[in-house]
Amino acid sequence: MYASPGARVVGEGRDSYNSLMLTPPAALEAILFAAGEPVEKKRLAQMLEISVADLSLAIVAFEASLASRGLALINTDEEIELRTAPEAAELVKKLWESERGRDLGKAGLETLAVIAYQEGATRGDIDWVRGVNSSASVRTLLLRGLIERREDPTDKRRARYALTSEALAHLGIKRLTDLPRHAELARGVEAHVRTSDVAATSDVPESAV
Amino acid sequence: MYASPGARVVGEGRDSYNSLMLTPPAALEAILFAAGEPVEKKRLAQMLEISVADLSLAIVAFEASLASRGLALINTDEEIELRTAPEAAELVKKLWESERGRDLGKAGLETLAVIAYQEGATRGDIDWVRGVNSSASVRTLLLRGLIERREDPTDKRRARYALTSEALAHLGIKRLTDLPRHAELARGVEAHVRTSDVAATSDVPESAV
Amino acid sequence: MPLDFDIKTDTYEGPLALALDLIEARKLLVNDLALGTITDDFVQHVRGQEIFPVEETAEFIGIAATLILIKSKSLLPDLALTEEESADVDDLKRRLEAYAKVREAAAELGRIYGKQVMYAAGERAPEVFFAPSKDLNAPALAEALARVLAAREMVEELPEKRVKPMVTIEEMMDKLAKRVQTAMNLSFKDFAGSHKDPSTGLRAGKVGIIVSFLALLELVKQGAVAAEQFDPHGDIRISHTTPSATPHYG
Repeated sequence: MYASPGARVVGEGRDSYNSLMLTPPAALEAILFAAGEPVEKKRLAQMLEISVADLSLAIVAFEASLASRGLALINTDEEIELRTAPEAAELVKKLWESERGRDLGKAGLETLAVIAYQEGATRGDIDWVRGVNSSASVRTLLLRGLIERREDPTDKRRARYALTSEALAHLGIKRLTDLPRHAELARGVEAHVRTSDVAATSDVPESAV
Repeated sequence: MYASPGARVVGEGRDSYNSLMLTPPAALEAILFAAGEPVEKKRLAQMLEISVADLSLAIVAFEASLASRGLALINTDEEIELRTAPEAAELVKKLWESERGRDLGKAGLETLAVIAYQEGATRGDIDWVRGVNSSASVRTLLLRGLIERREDPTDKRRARYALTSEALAHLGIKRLTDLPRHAELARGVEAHVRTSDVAATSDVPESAV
Repeated sequence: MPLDFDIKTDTYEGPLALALDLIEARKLLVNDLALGTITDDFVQHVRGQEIFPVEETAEFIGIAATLILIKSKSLLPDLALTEEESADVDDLKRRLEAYAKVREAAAELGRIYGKQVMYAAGERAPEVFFAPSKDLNAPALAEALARVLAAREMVEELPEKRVKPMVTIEEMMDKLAKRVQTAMNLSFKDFAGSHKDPSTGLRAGKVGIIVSFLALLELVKQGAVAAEQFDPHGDIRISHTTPSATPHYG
């Protein structure tokens, strides 16, 4: 199941963590289970004392080992998180009697859709394509932890938005590319939004949202 | 790895949980993962809609599937619980140490600041003032002993947060009012929190965005 | 005039949603023909809206103006659009196409959201032990809070700043009707030129002309005035059809 990169055992020949006989995927599993929240890939590589490239291989192997099991890995560009598999949703729901309100509403879904299918959308992009001021929707999505703000590397005053691991978990998908009709809709949304960069509207300073 | 008892699929041929294709061991894994505590076998059998005898078989199969992985099953007469494997103990310790040795960062400091200047802030207050979901930050601050949860005297289901005495000592102050610009900043937070009572979010089910 | 399509006026979040609903109700694709077709209903809606969210008014009127431009062009093929106007038309088409995709995407998300939630690991009562950090001190706390509060102030102040005086279609209708009553013959160019820039926040000159044109179209439709264009590039002449009657509008 787990091929060459994992054949080396984590901590092998070192005292690092007690020369334990855990393969990198097993080590990943333990850490993610214990953390109970998304963990940065960078940090994982450090903890496992492996390169980022080896970590990627370990992630692939770990994910493969999760097939037909009760757990699944959510993979964003920076973090991974262990969650219950989407197929287990009905079952796990029984653990908690009361369920959180989960209706996002039309405006919330549209705003989430722009950010989901056009990674790194700005407030200007969202307003431009929806034709309305989206600050209230963006704020609610932030409050619910479904999106997060990231600094634009080229312009620090501009915020770009991205889906969180929590959002993917609520959508029951493991990564953005698993979104329904991903390639097609991303192309439709993105091509148009991108060309709008110059015309981008919204006189609202992004930092304020 | 997984033998006959698991070959039957949980919920097969029934509408019980959406006829999802989870084997009993996989279903066990998801439930135990999400529960985070020991779960009674009786209850598990009910949830999976299988007999106690079938559950025992599923447990055996699940346990076998955990060999050489990062998790382990703790099996008592009445309950079972999923934990990290003993071999991962050092690694998990390392995770917690690195977690506790980290800087609080922007999110952590902001969350702690709201609680410091607004004693007895709720999760909703914190989220509202910061404009983002603060659950991860609150969790970290609790874990690091910087804040503690107190019961709201008027509403027992609502948690209110306050700085611990250790946190005050670390900040070098005897009481909260000794914080820099206390009166001014406390007034500032309060003004925002006051207006947010109706709209307060987080643990309250939100109707729509 | 009743709307041809059942549109609930209070459900509109914005002008693009309205325009797209009107197009989709007619099972059309986003193109000049479709946009020309929905112009009347769109304008009708804008006029029928009594309470407008102030900050969306500019967007509604702006898009109404572009739609009227498209319709005008279809009625008067010789109407030459300026570069800026063509850009507005293209921009509107691109936005509508993109928004159509966004709505499809939103429908897809709505279909799966919350249906198969992947639950997080259960909260284990953690071992709490005191672990402060290097970046934690009293001044850093004060600074963090001041930053948060400053950001909140900005958010809360913003809406007021967006309120701008607007030219309304009704105002233009009134003005045009009065001019028609006092002067039997009036050139469209004269009228549009006499329209003083009401600082709309949009490009007032263009908006003035278009709104005038719209008002003219409306009056023509109601039979209150007759409009003639004698040569392709010439002025549109406006005259009263029934001098004795008071035009009915609005």
